[in-house]
Amino acid sequence: MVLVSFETFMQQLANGISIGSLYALIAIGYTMVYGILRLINFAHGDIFMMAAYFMIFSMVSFRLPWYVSIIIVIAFTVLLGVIIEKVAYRPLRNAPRMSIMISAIGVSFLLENLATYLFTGVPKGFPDIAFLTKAIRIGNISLTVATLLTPIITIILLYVVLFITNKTKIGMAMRASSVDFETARLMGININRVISTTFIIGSGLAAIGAVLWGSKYPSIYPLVGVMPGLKCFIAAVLGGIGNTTGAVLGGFILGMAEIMLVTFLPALTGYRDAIAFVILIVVLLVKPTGLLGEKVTDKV
Amino acid sequence: MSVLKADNIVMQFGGVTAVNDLNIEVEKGKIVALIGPNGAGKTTAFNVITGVYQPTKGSVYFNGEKITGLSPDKITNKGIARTFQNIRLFKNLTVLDNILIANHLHVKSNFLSYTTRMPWSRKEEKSMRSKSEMLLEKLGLLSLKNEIAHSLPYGEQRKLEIARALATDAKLLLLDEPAAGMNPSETMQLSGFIHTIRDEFELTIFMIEHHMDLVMEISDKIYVLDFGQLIAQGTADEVKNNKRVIEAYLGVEEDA
Amino acid sequence: MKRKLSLLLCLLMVLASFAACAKNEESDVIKIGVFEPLTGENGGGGLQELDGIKYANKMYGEVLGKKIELVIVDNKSDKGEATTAVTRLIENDKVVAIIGSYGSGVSIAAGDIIKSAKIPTMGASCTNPMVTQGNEYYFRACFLDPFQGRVMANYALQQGAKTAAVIMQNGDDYSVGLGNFFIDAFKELTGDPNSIVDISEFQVNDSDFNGILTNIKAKNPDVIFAPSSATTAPLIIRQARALDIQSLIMGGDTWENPAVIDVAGEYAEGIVLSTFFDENDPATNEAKVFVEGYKKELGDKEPIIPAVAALGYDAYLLIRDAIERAGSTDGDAIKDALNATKDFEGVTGVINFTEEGDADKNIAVIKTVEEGRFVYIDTVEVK
Amino acid sequence: MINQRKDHNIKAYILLFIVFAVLLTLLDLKYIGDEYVRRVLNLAAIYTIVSVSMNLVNGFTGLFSLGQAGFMAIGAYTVAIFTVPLESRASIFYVVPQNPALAGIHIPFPAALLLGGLLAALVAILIGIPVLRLKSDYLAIATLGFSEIIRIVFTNAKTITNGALGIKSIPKMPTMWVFFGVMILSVAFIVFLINSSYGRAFKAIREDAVAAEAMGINLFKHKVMSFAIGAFFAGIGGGLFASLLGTVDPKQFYFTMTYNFLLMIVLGGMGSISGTVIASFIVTIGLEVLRFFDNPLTLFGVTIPIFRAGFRMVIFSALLMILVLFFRNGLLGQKELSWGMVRDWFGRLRRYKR
Repeated sequence: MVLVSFETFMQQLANGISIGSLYALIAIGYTMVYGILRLINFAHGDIFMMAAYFMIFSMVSFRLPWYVSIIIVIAFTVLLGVIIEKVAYRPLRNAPRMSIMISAIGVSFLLENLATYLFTGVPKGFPDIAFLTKAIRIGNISLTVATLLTPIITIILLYVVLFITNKTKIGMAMRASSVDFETARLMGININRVISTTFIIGSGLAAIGAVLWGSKYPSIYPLVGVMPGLKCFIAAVLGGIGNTTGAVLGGFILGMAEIMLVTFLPALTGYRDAIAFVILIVVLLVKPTGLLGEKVTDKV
Repeated sequence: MSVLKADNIVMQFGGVTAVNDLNIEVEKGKIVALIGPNGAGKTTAFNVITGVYQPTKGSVYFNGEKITGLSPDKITNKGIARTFQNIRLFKNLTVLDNILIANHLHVKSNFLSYTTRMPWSRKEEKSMRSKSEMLLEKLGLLSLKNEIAHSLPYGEQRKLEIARALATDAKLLLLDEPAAGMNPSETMQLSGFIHTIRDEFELTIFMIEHHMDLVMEISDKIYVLDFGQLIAQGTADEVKNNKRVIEAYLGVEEDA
Repeated sequence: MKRKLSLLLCLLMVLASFAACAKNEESDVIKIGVFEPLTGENGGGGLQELDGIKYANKMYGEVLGKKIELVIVDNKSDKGEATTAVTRLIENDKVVAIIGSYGSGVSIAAGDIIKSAKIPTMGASCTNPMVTQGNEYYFRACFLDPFQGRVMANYALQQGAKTAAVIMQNGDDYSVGLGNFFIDAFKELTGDPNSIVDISEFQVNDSDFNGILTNIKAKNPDVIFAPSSATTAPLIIRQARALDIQSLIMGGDTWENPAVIDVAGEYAEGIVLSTFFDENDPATNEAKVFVEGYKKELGDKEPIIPAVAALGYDAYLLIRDAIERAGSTDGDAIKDALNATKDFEGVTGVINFTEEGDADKNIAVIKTVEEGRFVYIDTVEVK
Repeated sequence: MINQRKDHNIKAYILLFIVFAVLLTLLDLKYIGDEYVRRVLNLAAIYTIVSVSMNLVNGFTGLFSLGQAGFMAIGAYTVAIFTVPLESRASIFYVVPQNPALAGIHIPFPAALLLGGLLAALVAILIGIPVLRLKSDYLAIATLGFSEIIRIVFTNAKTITNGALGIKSIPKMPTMWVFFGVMILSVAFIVFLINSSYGRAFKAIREDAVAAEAMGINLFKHKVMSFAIGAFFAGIGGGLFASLLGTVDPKQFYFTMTYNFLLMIVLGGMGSISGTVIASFIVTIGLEVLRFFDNPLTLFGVTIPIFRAGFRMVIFSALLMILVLFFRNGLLGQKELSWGMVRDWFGRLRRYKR
């Protein structure tokens, strides 16, 4: 345990919120897919990676301005997400859970290898969106605009997602499907449409997450999605998988825990990734439904 | 002496009380039925007895020994075996394997002596097989021993599930709607079958059933459950004429 | 549908095995194997090194009157793959010598196979001492981590640094090795065991270094030494500068990669790194020719010549030179010829080999970044 | 009649084994094949051990575990730490010296291999006690997490494992029989286990955990047993792997390694030992055969641009997807290879020809 100055602590707090909000943003996508399909979408991190590459191509190769690029990137990423669902998950919907998870792992594997083949392992610089990467100083705390903006965007998007799921018709259908798939189908809900919508929202959020991530950590390579993918899943489980607010909460907690480990126990920085998994396992054992998850009883 | 005794069982899920203050006594060698409309808490009662659920209050005694708090496998080891409302066979395994699995609780050799093919483990396996085949023969299932369980006709699957429960060498058999989905002639055969196994294996049988004809014919004693409450008990005739029972069943009865 | 698909798969397999067998032996070529990570974690560096080797093959395509054919295998930055890949080169392709690999871990894994097959091998940029240690058939064209660590510690001291912080990639042998050599050298040179104020490690695939850097900022070291891959280096640099850390930031040879400047942008200004070679100050005649030619070859692909490409080029030339002097393709003859190498004029300097088979280089080039380009500062000699 | 067929089968098995033994001995004595073939086959034998052990857990007991890489790491490091000759220790641990408690200990390979397996099993029991209560995908992610934790601990325990720098100079095995012998023993062990009462209990848990428990099977005990036995053989596989490569470092055991074994059991059929054995060899050899995709291909003087580094892995992962989507049962599903099946195939082939 190390004592740190107030300044350092405030800076670390800002760092924690910043990384945590990125985790939170991506975790929403995980939690939505899980809520409906009961599937850990292992490919989510790789969809995120592809989004980052789309942004690079759009801005660097086609020299489009960033605001146009973001829209294109979201469109392409959503398309990718929907295609993955149609090709790799839909045919297995009635198969055992293990099959569909293996399919998800397969998609992740394929996307990573495809990216390595197409873009090589050489890291590519993420295009600079000038206003996002500008550094500002508050007292002795230094932040980039992206760092400041990410939590705000995350919270706004959380409200957008909550609005969609709670107030719109398709949102109700989504909630109904997440409670009971079969009944929802019998009630005349178009399950395919619900699932596609889920993937559209999830992938769209992954795309926005990728843009913010890239602005903050502008080194993009084929395996860039692996760690965020795993950690955001952990964040989603921590918050209570299936619960959108929980995912955001989980993201913030995870980001903060990682940074605080580095701050107060610098001797353990080598165990930073292990912390995420330890948190995951503790949560699974102590409160398997996560912080905000609802209790599900098994029927015998 | 009572084989099974349920003492003031209360089972709550969240705020919902599924079973309230249930007292049941099943005497040795008897066939006892638990009836009641759908959702009355019958299967919940079974699940409490077999350890799937831990009751909120109350205890269950088997041969005078308290078994509440034990896990389902421990309870089976004590000598209570059950079947399920919606048949739960090991679907992709053979009929013989299904029976052999129920013998596993008696296995004495450890896994290492099996994998090293020690003589005593081979002997054990051999006797386990012949015992299982004998059981299948008694129940008229021997010719099907190499069939995959889910390929059997429905009635045979029910029978196999009972056979599997018997293979554990249980003294008390809990049957959860054994006649569900059977036609009247199959149901009548089942009644004979239940009697036969009771006598042959010296069993006590406690069953949930909807087929009133069957229940009335074979039960020595009947308990009636409604909304988690015990509303009546007694012999077939006593129950048949009970006013509360008639009320509870009015308009709810669908397949008798 | 299923049956057709399965037939298709079978066909594919058969086709594959035919293609594998179709390569028949030709006696008028000499085969040199190249095993590099072309995919996986180190895919980037491996490709750059391979380009240098290929270019050398293009320039000097013959030896002993025969054509030299490069047989390239991908080791996927993975040790298991590396061992089969190398065995494949030796057994299937019957190569007479091998070049590679980028990344010391895979080179070490291949070392024992090379030793028992007696195939002389030239590492281009693997800097871990264990690569050649106790292996008479493994040589290398570059300097070693201990040397590089000392060079950087020396340079830091020259700049008046009294305290240093070190950031290493947990789980990366290159980074941990070089970092530790720097720590040892720096402590020894300053004579102060407390001169290293912070040692932090980060994880494979980490992107966020703000936590580590904030800690370092609080300790205000004169220099930060962060040996790491070209993937993570620019992130460390950027985040440090964004946190308003003014310390001198230093790295190792992997930093001389256009990706660092590309990604770190203006933040890369002023970083310091050590490397093998400087295109603006060719050490030898060979180097002049190489710089000119390779610049053309690269075209727009890369703004500067990566040092590993130059090393790959040298590694090829060293092997070719040894084959020529040996006058045969026998493994032991080549090995002896390599050992007898005297004042070989390579792109990265004049090369002789030590007893261990390491290039006896006592010179490292120190570079910095100015106006978005790598700029030569100094050549450091360490005894 | 049945007995006669049985005798016939036993004879055929013995014949098959003799052919196999002769081939392996010829390979081993370098009469046929070369170092490359031998190495690939050895690797396939090791992968067979690990994937069969994974199939025991995933395919037969129905526990979706993704922790195999971590258990392999335990076995690999045990062999590495204890079998490296004492005189080369100092030069390996050149950054941080080896823990003095271990520096002087050298144990022979077979003992180290066994110890590695036992340690892996011990860790599996410790992990399994809390984790095996979880269901399907939660279990998967938790075991994956533990596998990563094991790797991270090994990365950081520098005085024991030499951290990121890894350990080299692990003694080589003189003969292929070490790998194949251990493989045969391991597969035989698992086959006997599966066909025993315990194996049936595992299958019962896979089929229906609630019913299995109602039949008196202690779910927890049997799950832990299967998990630990699976880990034991993964540890053994890891130890052989370390010996084959001659070097270990933590990066090798990244969780993605487990996916390779997952592919093998999916290809072979979840719940089929013979399928897994065949699939392990197909995948290991196939990955080598597919290498030509990585090299530029020139057909009739035209260089086909799509053939370059990385293409092999694209093909490989695409094949995996096709398999998962269209051949969900893999080669053999839950069946085992038998003479009857082989006869059937030949029969079908003959009919095709007509």
